[in-house]
Amino acid sequence: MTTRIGVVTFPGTLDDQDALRAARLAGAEPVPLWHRDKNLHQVDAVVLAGGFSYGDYLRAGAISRFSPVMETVIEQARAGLPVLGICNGFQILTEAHLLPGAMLRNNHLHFICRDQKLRVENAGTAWTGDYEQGQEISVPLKNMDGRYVADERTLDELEAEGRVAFRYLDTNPNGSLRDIAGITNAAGNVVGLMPHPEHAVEPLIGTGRTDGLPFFTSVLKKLVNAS
Amino acid sequence: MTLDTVKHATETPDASQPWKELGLKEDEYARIREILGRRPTGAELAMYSVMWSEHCSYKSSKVHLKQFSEKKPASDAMLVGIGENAGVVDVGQGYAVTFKVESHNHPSYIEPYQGAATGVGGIVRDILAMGARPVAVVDPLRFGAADHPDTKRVLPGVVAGIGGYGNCLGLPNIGGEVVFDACYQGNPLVNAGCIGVMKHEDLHLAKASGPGNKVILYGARTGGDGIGGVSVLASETFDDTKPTKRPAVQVGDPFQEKLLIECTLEVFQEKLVAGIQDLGGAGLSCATSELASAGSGGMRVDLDTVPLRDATLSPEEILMSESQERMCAIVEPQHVDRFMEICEKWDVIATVIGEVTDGERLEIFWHGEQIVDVPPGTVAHEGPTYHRPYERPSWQDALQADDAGALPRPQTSAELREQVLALVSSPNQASKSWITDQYDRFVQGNTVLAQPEDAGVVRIDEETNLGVAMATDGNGRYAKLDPYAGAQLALAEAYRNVAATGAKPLAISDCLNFGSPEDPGVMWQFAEACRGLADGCLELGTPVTGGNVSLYNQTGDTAIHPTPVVAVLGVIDDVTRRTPMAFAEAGQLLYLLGDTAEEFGGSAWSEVVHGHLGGLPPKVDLAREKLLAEILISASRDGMIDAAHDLSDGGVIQALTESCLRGGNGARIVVPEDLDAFTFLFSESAGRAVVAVPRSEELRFTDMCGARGLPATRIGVVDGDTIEVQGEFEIPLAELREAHEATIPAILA
Amino acid sequence: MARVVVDVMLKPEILDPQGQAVQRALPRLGFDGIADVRQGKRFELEVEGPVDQAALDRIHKMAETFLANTVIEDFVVKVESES
Amino acid sequence: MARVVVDVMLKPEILDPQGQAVQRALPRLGFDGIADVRQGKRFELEVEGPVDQAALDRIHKMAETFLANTVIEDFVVKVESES
Ligand SMILES: Nc1ncnc2c1ncn2[C@@H]1O[C@H](COP(=O)(O)OP(=O)(O)O)[C@@H](O)[C@H]1O
Ligand SMILES: [Mg+2]
Repeated sequence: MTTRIGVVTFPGTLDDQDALRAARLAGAEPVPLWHRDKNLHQVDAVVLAGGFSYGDYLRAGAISRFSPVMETVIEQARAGLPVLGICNGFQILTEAHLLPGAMLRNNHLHFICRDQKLRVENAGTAWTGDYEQGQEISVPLKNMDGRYVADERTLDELEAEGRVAFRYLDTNPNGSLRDIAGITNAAGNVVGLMPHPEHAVEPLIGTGRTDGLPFFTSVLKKLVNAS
Repeated sequence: MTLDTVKHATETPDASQPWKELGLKEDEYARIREILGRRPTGAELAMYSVMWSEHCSYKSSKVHLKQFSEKKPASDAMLVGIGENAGVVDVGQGYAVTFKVESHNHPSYIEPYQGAATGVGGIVRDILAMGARPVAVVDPLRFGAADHPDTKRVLPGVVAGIGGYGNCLGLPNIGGEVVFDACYQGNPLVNAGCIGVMKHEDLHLAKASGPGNKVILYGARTGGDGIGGVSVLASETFDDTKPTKRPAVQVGDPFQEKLLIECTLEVFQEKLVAGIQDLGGAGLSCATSELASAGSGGMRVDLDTVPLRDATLSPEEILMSESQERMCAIVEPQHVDRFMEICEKWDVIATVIGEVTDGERLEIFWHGEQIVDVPPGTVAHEGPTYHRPYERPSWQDALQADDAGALPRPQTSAELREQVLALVSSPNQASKSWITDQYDRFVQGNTVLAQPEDAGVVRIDEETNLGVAMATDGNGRYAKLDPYAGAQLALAEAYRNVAATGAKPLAISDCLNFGSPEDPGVMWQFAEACRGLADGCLELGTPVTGGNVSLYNQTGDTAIHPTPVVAVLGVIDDVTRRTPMAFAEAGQLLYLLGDTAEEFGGSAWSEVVHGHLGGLPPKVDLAREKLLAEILISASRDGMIDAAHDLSDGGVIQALTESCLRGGNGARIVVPEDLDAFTFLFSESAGRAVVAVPRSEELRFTDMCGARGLPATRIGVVDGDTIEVQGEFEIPLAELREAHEATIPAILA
Repeated sequence: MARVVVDVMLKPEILDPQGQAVQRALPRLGFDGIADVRQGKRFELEVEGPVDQAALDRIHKMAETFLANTVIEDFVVKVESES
Repeated sequence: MARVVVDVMLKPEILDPQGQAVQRALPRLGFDGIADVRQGKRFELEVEGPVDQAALDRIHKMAETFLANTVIEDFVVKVESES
């Protein structure tokens, strides 16, 4: 049986097609999910893709978090369903309190699009198993509200528990506290990050690297091993 | 206030009307009365005035633009030509591409963020209305002097607006231009282009036929935005003393537009629309009259059914409103329910506002009373035509006689080195990444090349790797020296940029930015540029598929440089064969293709070092451009070159700097025997490119150039971490990078 | 130190996509009875020295030329606390 | 119809680059004597029906769960006008 990776489309989601493509290239069956539909259609994992859901008008992710599909995603994520939030998806996960902290406007106040270097700080999550611990990768970053903040206690806790999953290398592109680019929940099934692994899955396209593909193969392996 | 119905207008023939305030001339008003056989109603007057404005009717420009059709080259690629929302070009494998460039100059000066944002929104809807999925945007921009305080107000706002809107739509920005020149101080140019892709069978045209078919307005509610904006903003230079009752500024809602795009593509896919038109300038006046006149002519609209954001709007205002993010579709009755369902799915408001009739008149009603009864063609297409006088300006000869070749040249190697650094760090030649990093170039996952490459390239078919390329160019300095040649140089440069990536140029769109047509000198520039462009397109075999004219770009009596911007579209059969600009591999051989002459008129060097503009622009040789393009395309297809960079403003040294910095490799350069170092490095002769050739391919490549008669001169090798011009100077890449990349952030931070 | 607040709102006739997005979301979240939502900006300024008429005039000027874009926005200046 | 205003500001301990950018620009524009600037959001809600305690409670709830993200923001609800 093939592994089904669902990708949610909210009004204003932009990178859903890319995430579906990445899932397909990794060998999974891509399944489009719709924000009004509570049914997750038996997917084995969910990706909340990037974009500007609801225009990001209130706060990035704030409106989407209350959509019907999120009711099920939140419930199942708590039960162990692998969920990856990329960029806007990460923002939705923090708004939904599946991940701690919040995302704010970049400290330089501009949208920024660049090829970003990261270090994989936790290769033990559902989405990072195919990386080496400490591996340095490069994937596109593109956002307006990418500054990760949380209170000191939360940050210390994240560090202590190894839940900082990715850190920015070379430059911190947005003022994120402790250079945090992505985090995981304690169980390791819910991961969120600002950079876009789904844009780095094909040679020649985008930055021309495939450093993002292991996200998708990781979850595939994890699911196959689990079943 | 009583409603000015058709009946009322007939009964009160002598009522005085504000035709003048609406920008109409006396004879135009008389002509409207003649067409209608009575005085127009207020609503009719509003429609005619806005549709007969310069912006909508092209009244000053159309006598010149018609050369684009008359001199159209034979091309199998054209599916739809000038006249529709955008032209459509066949790119093979059953795909068609539609693309266009438009201006939003004046609004962007008043309110940079929203002006630029709605510029992007408008061009994207144009492309969508052809039945295509928008796949990329480009943004040719021009601002006043880089160090002028107002540039700091205008530029960041414009860039944020283009990014804010385009990024939110999920359209990769793959190219454009940023030019600074004092001539654009009070009049920045904000042009925006969009490319869309469709299958041949999905082509949709803006026409309303089939009596009984429903007219559906969908998208945003109609508000008081930009009322009169079209005629006031586009037909006169603005003076902000004029009181405006309604906001002249439109605010964009990119989220709404994203929904509009997805919703529209879905109704296309289910084949639910018989005709479609976007609402841009002149809003409903334009959409209804154009749809009706392109169809069988008859249409009835109940204007009071239009969903409003502001209940106080009068019928005239509703007709003229330029509220953004709206479309108008013609739908057969049996498809209406499904159409509405899809709109509901995407949270898009849709309303049946009327239907196609079997008559020949556009009839508009307000609460049951008729306020418009016109032959739609007279509104949409029979606007006035002006044969404005034009005359070569008296100063043109003196300008051309002021030869840049006579300017003092660097005397020592040290001076040469200094001037190289001055050039690559000057605002116009410096890296624009502070700007372009604010644009998403990755979204949609099909971007093969994007800025700072010579042309943007996007894949349009994942199976076959078919792709399209686009570059936009324009050099107002060249065009000022000689508008005919300047237009051709813009065309040649964009064409060359596309070919440099390995794509075959197919067709062009343009945005013609000029001063006041009421100035015979400006009109001459315009006429010359059109003639040059039409002749050039004929020779290169690239038809003009459509474009845009922006006039009255001036401050007081001073016009901007004539600025024809050309966008060239190309096709590449296999995007994996694309040629990037970076010198990525040490040891590869550098070849200069083409001939270098002493050409400094309008050059970056003359501007940066001497603040000079005079003489003649580089000589145009389109046969040479064609040959160069063929070589670049063959070499890319057959894997003979690993990098290519076209030469344009800044010449050889600018191109070497960009390619070295992008690849992170230096170059050792030898000045060709027949040239002095200065001319070699700074001349801007057209028809040239630099390529990097792997050693294993050298013979094959030079044989090909030799056989086809293209001069190819070996100028050096990719090597080290400096640019060394032997016998002259050496500059470390780190120093070059600092010079090239620090300028723009320093100005704008 | 006194706090002066400048509230900047889009002019009523200008489209407010942000407010609209919020308003449309409310019923879905179970909040009814809100007929309209407009979203604007609030600036809290900590002012040194006395907030006399001269200071207020300066702040008004600042709001007009900088904090608000009067092409599309209106603003209100309020003294919130003196100390 | 009554107007209820919800002011949402970043918590004091959270960096506010927008406010800082404003503050940094002020001296350049010739405005001195502003020690600090914070930028937040202002929501103007037009409420149908009476703004009684029940309505205010509902709006408070709405602000807490939706208009503000209390991880990073504080908010204040104010009745501005009744009619
Ligand atoms: N406003 C802009 N938007 C997007 N890309 C831009 C913009 N301005 C410049 N670029 C990109 O930067 C690169 C260099 O620009 P330019 O020097 O004008 O190129 P060329 O001289 O080859 O036409 C090109 O890839 C161009 O598309
Ligand atoms: Mg180029």
